[in-house]
Amino acid sequence: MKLFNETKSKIIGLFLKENLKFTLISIFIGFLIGSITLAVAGFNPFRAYAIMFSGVFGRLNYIAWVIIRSTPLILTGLSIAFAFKTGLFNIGAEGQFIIGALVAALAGYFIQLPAILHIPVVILLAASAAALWGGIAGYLKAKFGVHEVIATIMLNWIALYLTNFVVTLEAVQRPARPVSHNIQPTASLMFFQQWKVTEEGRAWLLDNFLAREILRTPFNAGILFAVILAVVVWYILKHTTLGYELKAVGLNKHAAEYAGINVQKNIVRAMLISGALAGMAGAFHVLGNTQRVAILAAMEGFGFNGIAVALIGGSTAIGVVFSALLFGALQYGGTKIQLALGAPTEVINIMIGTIVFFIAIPRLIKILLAKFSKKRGEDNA
Amino acid sequence: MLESLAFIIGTTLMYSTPLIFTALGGVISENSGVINIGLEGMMTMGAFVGATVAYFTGNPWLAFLAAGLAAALLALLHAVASVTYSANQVVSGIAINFLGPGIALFLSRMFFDGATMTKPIPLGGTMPRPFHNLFIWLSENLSGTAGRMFESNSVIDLIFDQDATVFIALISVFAVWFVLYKTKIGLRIRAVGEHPKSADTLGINVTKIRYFCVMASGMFAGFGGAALSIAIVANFRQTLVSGHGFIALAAMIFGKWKPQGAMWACMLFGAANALVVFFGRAASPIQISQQLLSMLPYILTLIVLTGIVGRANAPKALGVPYEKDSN
Amino acid sequence: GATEEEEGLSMAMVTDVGGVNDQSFNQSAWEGHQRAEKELGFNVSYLESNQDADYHPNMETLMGAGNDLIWGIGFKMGDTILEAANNNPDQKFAIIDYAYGDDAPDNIVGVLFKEQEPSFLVGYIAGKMTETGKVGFVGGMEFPVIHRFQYGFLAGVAHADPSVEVFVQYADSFVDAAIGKAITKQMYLDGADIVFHAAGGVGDGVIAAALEEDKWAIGVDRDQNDLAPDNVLTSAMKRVDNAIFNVAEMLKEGNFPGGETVVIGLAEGGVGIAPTSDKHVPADLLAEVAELEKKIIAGDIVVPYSEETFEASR
Amino acid sequence: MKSIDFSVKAVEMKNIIKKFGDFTANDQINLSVHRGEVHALLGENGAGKSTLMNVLYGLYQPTSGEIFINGDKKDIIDPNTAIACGIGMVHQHFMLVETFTVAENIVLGMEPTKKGLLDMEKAIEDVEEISKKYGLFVDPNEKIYNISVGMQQRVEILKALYRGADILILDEPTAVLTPQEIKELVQIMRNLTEQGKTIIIITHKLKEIKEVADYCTIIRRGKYIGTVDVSKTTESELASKMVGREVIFEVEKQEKEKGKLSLKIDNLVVKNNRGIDAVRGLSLEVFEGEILGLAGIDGNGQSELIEALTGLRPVVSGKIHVNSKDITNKTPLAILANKLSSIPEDRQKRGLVMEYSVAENMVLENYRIKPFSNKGILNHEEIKAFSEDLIEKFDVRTEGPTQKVSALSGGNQQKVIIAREVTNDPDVLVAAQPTRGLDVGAIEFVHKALIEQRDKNKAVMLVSLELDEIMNISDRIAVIYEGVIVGIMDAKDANENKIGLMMAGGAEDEAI
Ligand SMILES: Nc1ncnc2c1ncn2[C@@H]1O[C@H](COP(=O)(O)OP(=O)(O)OP(=O)(O)O)[C@@H](O)[C@H]1O
Ligand SMILES: Nc1ncnc2c1ncn2[C@@H]1O[C@H](COP(=O)(O)OP(=O)(O)OP(=O)(O)O)[C@@H](O)[C@H]1O
Ligand SMILES: [Mg+2]
Ligand SMILES: [Mg+2]
Repeated sequence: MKLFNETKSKIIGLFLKENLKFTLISIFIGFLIGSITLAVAGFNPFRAYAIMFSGVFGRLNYIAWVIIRSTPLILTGLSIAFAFKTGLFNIGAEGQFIIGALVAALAGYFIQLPAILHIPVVILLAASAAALWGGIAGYLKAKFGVHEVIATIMLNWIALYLTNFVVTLEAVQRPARPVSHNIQPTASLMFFQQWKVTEEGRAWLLDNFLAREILRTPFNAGILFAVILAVVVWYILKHTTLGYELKAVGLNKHAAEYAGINVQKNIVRAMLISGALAGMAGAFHVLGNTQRVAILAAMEGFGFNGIAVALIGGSTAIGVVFSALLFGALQYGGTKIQLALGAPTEVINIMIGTIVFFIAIPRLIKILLAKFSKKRGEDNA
Repeated sequence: MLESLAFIIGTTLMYSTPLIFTALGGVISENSGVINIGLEGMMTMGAFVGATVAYFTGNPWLAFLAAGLAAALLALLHAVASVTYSANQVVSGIAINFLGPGIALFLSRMFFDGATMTKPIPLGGTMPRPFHNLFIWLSENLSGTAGRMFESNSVIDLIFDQDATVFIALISVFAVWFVLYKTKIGLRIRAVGEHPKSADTLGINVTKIRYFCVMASGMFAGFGGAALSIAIVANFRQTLVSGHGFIALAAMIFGKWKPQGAMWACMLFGAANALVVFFGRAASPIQISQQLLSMLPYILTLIVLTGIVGRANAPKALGVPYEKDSN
Repeated sequence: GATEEEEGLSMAMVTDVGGVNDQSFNQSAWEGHQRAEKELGFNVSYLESNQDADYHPNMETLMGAGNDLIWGIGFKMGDTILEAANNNPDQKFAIIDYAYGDDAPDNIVGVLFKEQEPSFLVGYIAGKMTETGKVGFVGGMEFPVIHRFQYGFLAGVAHADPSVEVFVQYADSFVDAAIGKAITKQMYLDGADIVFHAAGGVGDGVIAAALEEDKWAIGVDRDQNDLAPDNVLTSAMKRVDNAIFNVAEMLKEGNFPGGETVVIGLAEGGVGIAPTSDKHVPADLLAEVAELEKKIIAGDIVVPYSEETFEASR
Repeated sequence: MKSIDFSVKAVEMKNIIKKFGDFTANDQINLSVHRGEVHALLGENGAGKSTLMNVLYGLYQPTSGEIFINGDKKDIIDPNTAIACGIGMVHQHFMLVETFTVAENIVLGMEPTKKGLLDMEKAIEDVEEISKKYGLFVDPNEKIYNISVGMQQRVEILKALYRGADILILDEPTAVLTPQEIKELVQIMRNLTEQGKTIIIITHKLKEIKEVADYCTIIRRGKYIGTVDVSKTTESELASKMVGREVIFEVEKQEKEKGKLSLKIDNLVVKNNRGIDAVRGLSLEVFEGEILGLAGIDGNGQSELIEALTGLRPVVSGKIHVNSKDITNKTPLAILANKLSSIPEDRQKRGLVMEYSVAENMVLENYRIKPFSNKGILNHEEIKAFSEDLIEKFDVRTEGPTQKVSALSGGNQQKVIIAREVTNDPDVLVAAQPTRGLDVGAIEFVHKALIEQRDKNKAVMLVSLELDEIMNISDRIAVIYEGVIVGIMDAKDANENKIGLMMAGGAEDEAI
């Protein structure tokens, strides 16, 4: 109950915060620039946004899709935000995601256990492997002073090629397909995955419109885990000695060292946790959605998009959840304007870039606001 | 044997050239105290504009310059944010990485009937190879061994018959080194990166220098992109840059923020890739899985990094916005 | 537009991550749609995918838009389409480069190409035209589709001249053009004078190398002669447009081959060598190729498409 | 030998107002300085001295007011204009590029060039020439990070002179200098005025004002108080003008017997960052109930010694015992647990997490233990109550425990650290430069706190560059020179000359 009250007041506090105001204004400017871009390219921006809006909220299954899409972004966003809080720039969430997904696919396929055990075991294994992957960068930084930005960039590519190597192993690859075997149903997080394709399930769904709408998507339990993990991250940073130490190291490692905090250990710990979060993003993506991993021709961007998510979310746990949903909605809604208007989806990237850009410069927004309010004041006079 | 080595060297040069340009961009910006994580986005912009201008004009030099200019314009955004409005430079750089490809692909669709790739650059529109004809002439006109030295696929030919961009990149390394360490402006740039307030009290315009450096950084990243799209290949496509900008960023840090250091780091990476190609061929004495081999450049970089003792010396004021009216 | 209200059939496609104007098979697929629009009166549309995770929602979006037939362009969409087909028994689907075998639901059609057949033909040309007795093959990543190109090519070369050596190397990438260029240069250095690629963006590097070294390259998927008119000898083409048009036609005629796998080879006119081949390939050789084509169509020659079938054929 | 030219006002600032937002840092300040004069500017921390000088140097634009240089009205819009007016400034915080050489720093912004290229040879020649001319000897090729603070200051002065400055502003030039260096600086200032230069010096040290300045302008809370002829005033008069009340200089301190041995340092060897021995076989003992003052010129191994004591730097050889427990090469945490606490030299770097709240900083060393946390979960209520208590006890001026420390003034930041360390109830308290940059009031507070510890029978080791401070509050004084203790004496037997000589490496009985 106490926790609940604190959470509530925290959320209220958040909305009163200046930062949130700047974020909202940045988002507004993002849409503004997006509409200018669309108009220049000869598309009606109002129509485009209307289509995007109904493309996101118009049907239950659209909303389900946005949530499915946002789930991994919440976690990679959390991973990066967590690292930011501890003074590290984890460009490697992408690689940790890949490793988490790979291990989840392997453990989901090879291990035979009842669902109640299988799911936690798979998640744990995936999170641990990705934690180690992130931990390598942490260790290299702590021990050898290797910049985590370089180490994680390298580890991203190594993860990609490692996945491609493992997926092509005979035991792993589905015959003649560039993908791994599907995970066992016991490891799946998709809701009613088996049942919804049975005769009975189909029949039931035919009569239940709402359930049908949602269940025609790979709607899964990942979002629940993601939100729970967001709360856990918030709790760690706010209420535990671990979070206190990690933040102290991030904010001033010299003072932390002086106060008896082991800086090296905490750098490694931070990267382990950050890696675990990104790894779980990969795991939920596999367990909830794809059910397998594929040979990767290029990075898929879950980690890189997570950077933007973390930044838009102000590197706070709650902020990340909302910004991941925004991000997911923009990406999903963006495809709709292509279908309806033939407008290029790149406009979404331009919008996201603009939002992040303005989030970087609250000062300009402040100046703009001051001008705006002054002008209004003059008008009133 | 010697030819194999020459091939590896030649391939190293080819592969590392776009990286060298881009890493040099990083060196310039970061020596003035502005983190530039947006190199990837700037490079993409350069690659697209280079290919587009080359396609429409058939003039590689114009294309090369236009690529630098376009990326410098993109960098201007980064400069406005991080110099004038004291932005968090990492955040602003990330924004550039969304904006660069976003704008490039958007424009590509406008110019090329909705395609996210340009049409192939017509013959003569790509970067010339300055020694190509000379070597042919020499091999035809010199007799005996002397002539053979310049034959196609001779050691000299394999190493030196490269796109003009390769030589421009190497010259640029020297030029950037020279400017940074031998000229007045270079001294000032480094002073601004180390201690902007000190520079300011001596009447040096910190803002101007940082603007200059960030835009020069964009220009070089644009050159890097063009070195891919109008020299190594002859078109731009969505996936052309995919990650090169980040590798260049890593190389710049790896090279301890020095132009020559960045160059060596890029070459190390290029050489690792050349080795991958070399050992990946059927005739190779060692047979390793291609996927495992592909990891080599990245693993090698990590190993070399751990072997380098001591921390890299970033400019002291790197990432710290300079604000005049504060202590 | 006015056509929206017309009582025509609708057909739409989901591209893979290359985008609709990739000058490759996504584009070809879209051209097939456009032809269906023009000649058969279909309403057509497409959705592009930016990452693998887009396939499924894109599919849903097209279903929501009320299309009669939805195409997935590329084998990567195989599972997505199967799932969608199972969940929506009334919706018709088709997919390029993927087969479901016997237990495919009957609202789904898989379209496979015999890439090995045009590869065989260009391999034959390469085997005949090489002056050094060495040719090369650059693959993107080790996918079954790419294997079909590879082994068809190997067989073609061997058919022309068993003594010709073929260098095979994979780039382990579909994007890194610089690697493609380096591999190709290496092959030329090792004595090859003709290099065939099936490597997406990596192929840009292959053709750039041919241009620079003034050697031959062989294009893939579409006629790539425009990329280097004097150096692209021929191309192994895959007429995705024809395949799509054919299936659309069947749909219109009410013979939608649901539950089946349509395999398109030379016989069906879905693959072949590039029309510009006559620019560089001597006419008599082209005549031989035409003969071979006939034999393949007749089943006299069965082109191998994998390591096992290739070994068996030797 | 005074060379003041009363006919020319080198600097005249009239009614200067400088506002930062709503805050008025300078409120109608007047300053007038004759040519050839040494003019002191006196005021408490935050009085607005640096601000006024930054206005004069063109770094800040005044909100209103006028500036005349040599009688002409000038609009000093930036440092370039100031330089053109012949003004040079040595800033309170040195403005040197550490990785550059002395010569590079001096010529920066006015570099000699040859054919457009940097002409470093010429630069070195120029530097040698002016350094000879003004008797300010430096090695032009040495990197800044390799030279002493005193040297760095010479570089700063040379920077101004190189630009042809006739009016030199020195902002707290002696705060970081040793007595010897201060003497040299005074000599340098005399040389400069003899050559017709005008000097404005900011300092908190009344003795120095008496020694070098001709006139002194006093500022209090941004307001102009007055200008006095230094030769006609006393130190205590200056002090009371500055703070607006009487100031007691002597610290009250009862005689006290020292107790048993508490901190024992034995033959300690510690390397510095460059791998060179900085502490070279140092032995020292500190007893319960005493303050041991460690005097010494900056850079003689004090920092390395403190870092070794607190576990931040490895000990190469030798032993450290606290209450006969060996703490050599233990982790900082273990050392804290063994009841050695310290007030760090650099409060913002080591002492505080600036982005943390006052409360969070108060428990920086104790957050792991009950009642502040339990099984890894923080108890925010306890932390808050604890820090409210300390805020009150130590009179920390803050809005409350949740305010960020970065918003506190320097003196109050220092109080947070002292409150925390003292509350640790250590047996040994190492205080490094605890009053650096603080004003008189804050210094008084810190000194009282240290003496209170001593009276509670704790062992206190005070490391300071301020000789006055050491002599004022220590019971015993040790002098460190090049990493070893070169002399120990009772405070009663100490005098400034004796210690000063030892600090400079001269033996006790030899006079040079
Ligand atoms: N040159 C750079 N390019 C891109 N990002 C950078 C660069 N330098 C630093 N960063 C990022 O900014 C953050 C701060 O870097 P910084 O170098 O201050 O940390 P650090 O390496 O812990 O410091 P130190 O060198 O004192 O150990 C890091 O998280 C890093 O990832
Ligand atoms: N850039 C600034 N923005 C806002 N306030 C400032 C700024 N610079 C100085 N101040 C405030 O103006 C007041 C005067 O500062 P100043 O640095 O001039 O003091 P000072 O007399 O030099 O003190 P000290 O002896 O500590 O150096 C202080 O309260 C300070 O906090
Ligand atoms: Mg001050
Ligand atoms: Mg001051």
